[in-house]
Amino acid sequence: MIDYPFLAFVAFSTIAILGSLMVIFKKNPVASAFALVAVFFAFAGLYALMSAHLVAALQILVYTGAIMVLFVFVIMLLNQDRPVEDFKSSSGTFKVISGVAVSFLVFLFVKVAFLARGIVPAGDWTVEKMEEQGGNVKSIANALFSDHILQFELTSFLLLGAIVATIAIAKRKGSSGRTAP
Amino acid sequence: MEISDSLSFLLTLPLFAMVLSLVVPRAVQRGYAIFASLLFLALTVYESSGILFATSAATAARFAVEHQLQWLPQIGAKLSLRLDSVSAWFVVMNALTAVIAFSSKGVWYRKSPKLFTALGFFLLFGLNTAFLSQDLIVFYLGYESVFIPMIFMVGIWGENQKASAVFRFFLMSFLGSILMLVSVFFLLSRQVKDGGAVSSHLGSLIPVAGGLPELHAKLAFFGFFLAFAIKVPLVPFHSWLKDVYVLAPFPATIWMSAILSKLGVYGMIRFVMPLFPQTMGTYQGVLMAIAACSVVYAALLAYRSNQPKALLAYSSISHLGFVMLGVFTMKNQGALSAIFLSVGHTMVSALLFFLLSKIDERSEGLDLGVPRGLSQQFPVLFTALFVVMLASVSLPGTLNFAGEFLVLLNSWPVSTLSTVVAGFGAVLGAAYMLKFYQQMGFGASSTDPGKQGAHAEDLSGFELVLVFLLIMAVVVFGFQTSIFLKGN
Amino acid sequence: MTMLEPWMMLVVSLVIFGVGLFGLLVRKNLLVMLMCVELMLNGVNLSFVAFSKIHNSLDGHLAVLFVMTVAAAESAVGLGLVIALFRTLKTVDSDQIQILRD
Amino acid sequence: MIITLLVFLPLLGFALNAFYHFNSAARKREPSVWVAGLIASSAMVAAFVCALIAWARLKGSAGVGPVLEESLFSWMNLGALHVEFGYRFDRLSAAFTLVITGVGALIHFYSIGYMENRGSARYFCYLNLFCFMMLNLVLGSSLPQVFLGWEGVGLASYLLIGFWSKEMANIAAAQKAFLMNRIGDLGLLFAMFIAFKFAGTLDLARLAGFEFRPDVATVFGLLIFLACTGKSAQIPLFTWLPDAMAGPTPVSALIHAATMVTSGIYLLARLNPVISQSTTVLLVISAVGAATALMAAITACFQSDIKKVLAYSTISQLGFMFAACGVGAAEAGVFHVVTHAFFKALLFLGAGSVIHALSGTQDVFKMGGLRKRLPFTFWTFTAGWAAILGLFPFSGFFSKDMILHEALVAAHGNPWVFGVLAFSALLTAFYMTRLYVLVFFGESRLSEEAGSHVHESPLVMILPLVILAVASLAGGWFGVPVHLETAHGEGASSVSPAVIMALSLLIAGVGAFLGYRKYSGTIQVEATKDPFRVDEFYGAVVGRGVKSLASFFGRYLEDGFFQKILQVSGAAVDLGGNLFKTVQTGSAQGYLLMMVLALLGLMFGLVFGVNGYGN
Repeated sequence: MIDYPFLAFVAFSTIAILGSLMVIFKKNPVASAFALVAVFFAFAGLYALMSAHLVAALQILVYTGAIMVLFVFVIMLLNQDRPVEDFKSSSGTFKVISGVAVSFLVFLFVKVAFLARGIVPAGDWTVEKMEEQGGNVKSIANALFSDHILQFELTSFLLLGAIVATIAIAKRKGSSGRTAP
Repeated sequence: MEISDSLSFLLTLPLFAMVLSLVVPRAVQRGYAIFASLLFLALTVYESSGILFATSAATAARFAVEHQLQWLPQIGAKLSLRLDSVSAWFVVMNALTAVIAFSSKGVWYRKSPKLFTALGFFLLFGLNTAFLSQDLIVFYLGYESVFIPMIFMVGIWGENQKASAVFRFFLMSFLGSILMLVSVFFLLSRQVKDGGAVSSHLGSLIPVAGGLPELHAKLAFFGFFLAFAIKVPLVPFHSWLKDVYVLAPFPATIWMSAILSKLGVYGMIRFVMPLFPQTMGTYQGVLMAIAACSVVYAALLAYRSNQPKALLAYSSISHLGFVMLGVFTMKNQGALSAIFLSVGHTMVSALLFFLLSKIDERSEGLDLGVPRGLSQQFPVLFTALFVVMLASVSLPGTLNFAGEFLVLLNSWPVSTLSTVVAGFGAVLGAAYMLKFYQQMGFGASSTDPGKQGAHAEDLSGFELVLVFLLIMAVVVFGFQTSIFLKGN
Repeated sequence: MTMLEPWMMLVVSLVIFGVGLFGLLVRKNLLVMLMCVELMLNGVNLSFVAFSKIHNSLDGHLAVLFVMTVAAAESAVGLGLVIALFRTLKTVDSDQIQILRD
Repeated sequence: MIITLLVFLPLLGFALNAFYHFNSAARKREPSVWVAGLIASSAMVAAFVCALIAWARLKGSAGVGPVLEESLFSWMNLGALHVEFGYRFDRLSAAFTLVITGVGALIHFYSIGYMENRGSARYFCYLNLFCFMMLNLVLGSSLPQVFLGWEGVGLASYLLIGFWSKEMANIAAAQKAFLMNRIGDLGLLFAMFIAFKFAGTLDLARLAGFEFRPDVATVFGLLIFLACTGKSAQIPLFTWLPDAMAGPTPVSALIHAATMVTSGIYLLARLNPVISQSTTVLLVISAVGAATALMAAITACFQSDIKKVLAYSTISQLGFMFAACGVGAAEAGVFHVVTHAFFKALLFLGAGSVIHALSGTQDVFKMGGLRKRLPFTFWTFTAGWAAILGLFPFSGFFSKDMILHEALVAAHGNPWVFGVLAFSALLTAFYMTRLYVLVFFGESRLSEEAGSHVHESPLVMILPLVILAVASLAGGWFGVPVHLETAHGEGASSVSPAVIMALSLLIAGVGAFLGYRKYSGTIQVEATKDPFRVDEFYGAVVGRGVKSLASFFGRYLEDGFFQKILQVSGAAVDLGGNLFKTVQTGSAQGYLLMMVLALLGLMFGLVFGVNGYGN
């Protein structure tokens, strides 16, 4: 019997890791951006594998649909769609230290993750229970709009603030916004 | 003991007044500041009236109020406020100092008055936090928060060359307080090691400090001691003081000498004494010698100063030496006398700087080099100054005399030599205060009255009433000492 | 039964996080750096969901929703800043942007 | 409540005059001397009446050492310390109270005339304040209360010496008086601490009955005596008194002759039982008293300022009183206090009258021949002169004679003390006659200007002089019974009082004769000089010592050492700052790497359990 979920996991995680490496090593920001899109899709797959369907859907909607479009748009706007050699501009030592530090850090995180196993008491929101409650989306929505309603409302303020801030920052001084940059 | 949350008003009201001061128009800012601080003083006295006016120590203890709020459970910090016969005096003094400081020299209102008032109320808040808190972390926060308004006040409204003075002030005070924080954390870590619940409440730290090995106890003690010795300041740690006092605007100087220095006194009485009685006992001789040297050394330097603000700054160190002498007796009576004298010192030093600010408004430059004969021009102002000066040299019949007398009476059996040395400081005190007064008040009037312009009026109105009431308090409490001593 | 275990997801998430961090450290292009931040956030998201699965809890999912909101806001403001910076400094190289130093 | 009333009447006068002063100042009006003076004087007269009533009651009450006691409130209660604020009126206090209120009232009246054009309500304020404090001193029931009066009179003395505050010389004199007194006060303060430590009380009555350990009694006695030397201008703290003459003359009469300076005698007499416990203390007191009497008398012979002569004479007479206390005859000292108060106040007021008449001239070599032009002043001054010389039947005769007798025969009597005192008495007669002759006899040496409007003083000044002259004449007779009684009590002594009386009359006669011989003919102007130069010595040693100590501390410690520490710490901070500045590259990624490394360290600690937190 073929273990489809495992195969899917291997495939998605490979795409994600390779994609993320491409994000940081591609010289052209546009290439990076498209690699990132691939990573996002792979992530959506991973979420789906863990029965987190709502998150998977939002991953595609928000990240791929909104954020990445924004990125690509800005890249085009700033004429950055050409290769840059900036990876080479940091010194070798810096790169080596960074690499070693980061990989060590990741190793430690993994170790912590295993150390921390069993410390947090298990809840009762098993996949089966979620299905009983009307599915993943409904369970989350219930939690979101009852217990976490305050945080939810606060995020709306955050978004509003971000919108205002972005307009204020990106707007050209003295211009009414009609003239193209 | 009554559990009440009315105590938190002592913290929230200054904050409220601070916010409100940003809304109040500039023109009525001074009136607002004085009015609000008077109101706050009345409230503080009302809140602590049960303690202040109790006839015996036992009654006062019954009126003590404690109030707790959970704050940072992870490090065991609770917002634990306590108003008892120790803190009540300091809280009242704090409110009183604010009234005097806000009523002092009006020149600063020309430049950003709103900010000044707001800073003043923030100072009130920070000091009350420190004076009320039973929790060392919260105490530390209050203790440190006082820097912010102080540095702004000196920095914005101070005189020239204030940068290095502010820097020193910050450097030394911060050095001390950071060592104190380290000591607090050290005690907390001992708690963790001992496996008990982590709490920075004084009550739960006392057994921890008591169980420390000798060397550790000494180190922790020095962390606390240094912080408070710098704050008071005691003599080897005083070098930040003069320049800051001189360059700060008058209200800030009033605040520093009248109440900020009391933070050190309060910390020593409230925290160091119960936490490290043994270590303090070991070093008692040295501590008393330091206090006595503070008295004499600062008095000599005051005698040498020709700048009235510097002279009063040194005199403040000198008098606080007496207070610390009382604290270091490590006896209940000594500490009571020290609190008593602290109240006197708060009133008198605030009044001295206040009156000096009034003189400053009315004359060109303050220099003790030549006699100025101002007392004929401003008889009321100089009469007030004279009486306050007498209180400062602790003439019998004033609050300061009773305090100083009791301090020395209690320190005499503990360390006769230190007491004798400090006693000579009292003679020097008379010498420099007389010099201070005489050079400004006496001699042929050197300034042309016409030159003084609009400021050439004598003390009057609200200021006169304030000064008169305070002087009356200094005299009346000089005889009615039972309010402080409660038949102990 | 499948061989897929949630802790494998954790490893993937940490690797992605690490790659993102490394990129943030070594790349100089602000746009790429912002992308690296997104990578790191995604790595964290994945671990949230994985922990959620491990502990049978909904909190992880909720956290992911909030992180996504923050990420959206962050990238919007971040990109706005990049535009503004590009207008004034004509570059998106982080090494060139040191006007706050000294 | 008669005692409390008596003490607080001057305070009431003080308050009224203060109000009057500020009220006039606010209306930009000169306060009237008559209004202010009458307020102050009537307060004093009322206090004198109260004192007489209290004295009558005291006489009426039976028992040995009758006492009137009034307790007002509890002043200080802390631990074992209980200080009551109250008054106690016994024979000793009565003597002082009567002198203070009686002579005080006269001087208040006199001041109205003397200060006519120069005074203000302020002056009478201070004068009343002084009387209030002085009464607290002699009537207070505990040492702290005595201390209140003790420092309070010092304050009033300061204010009155420096009354003419435009002259910085006056202020300097006032300051000197205050500071020297403060040094003495320290003795009293420390004595209180010792008393509290060993006797556990500061109440005067209980303290007087306490038996101290011998060494403690010595230290206590010496500290008390130090306080007395300050207030009563004895060696070594006497140099302020001549300078104190800078104040208005009635002030010199009241404070620096009649009352304040005798408070040392009061304290010694009050604590006599304790003082007598140590022979060392008694020896020191009698030696210092006798030495002061001699030294001041010698100095007085070289003074040309009329007030300075009287000032040194006061110091000398105080020396007599101390010597009396020292030989164990405190009552003789107190007796002399009373008579001295009469005649020295009289002499000062007479001198004031002369100065007033000559519009401020104080140099005796610029006077002369005033006998005719100032007849009332002359005759009353004569009474004072006779009294201080000790001529029979003037009061000084009885008291001085008593002291001389006691010096020889009392329990701690000593022929040396007697000899020195007798010689001082001779000198007293000499310099007083010198003064008397120079001022009132011979040719007029007045300057043109001063001579042109010499006038006898107004009635308000003359009347007190006359009353005091009568008191100087009669005052001695009150003490006679006591005198004889003591003389008989010492029946074992080999020297009869009569011999001493004759001897002291002889001494006075010889002194007066010498003085008259030397100054009745042509006058050679003598420059003032201080043969002992103690004042200059203090200026050079103590004054300069304190100053140089201050500047040493200031220069080397405050501006040197502590500044250096600050500089070093500042430099250390700078160094640290520069060190860390190299890390602050400004590159965001550099900072980020540091964050990562720090995080790495933290994680490392967490995972591998540094400090035991990992498990």
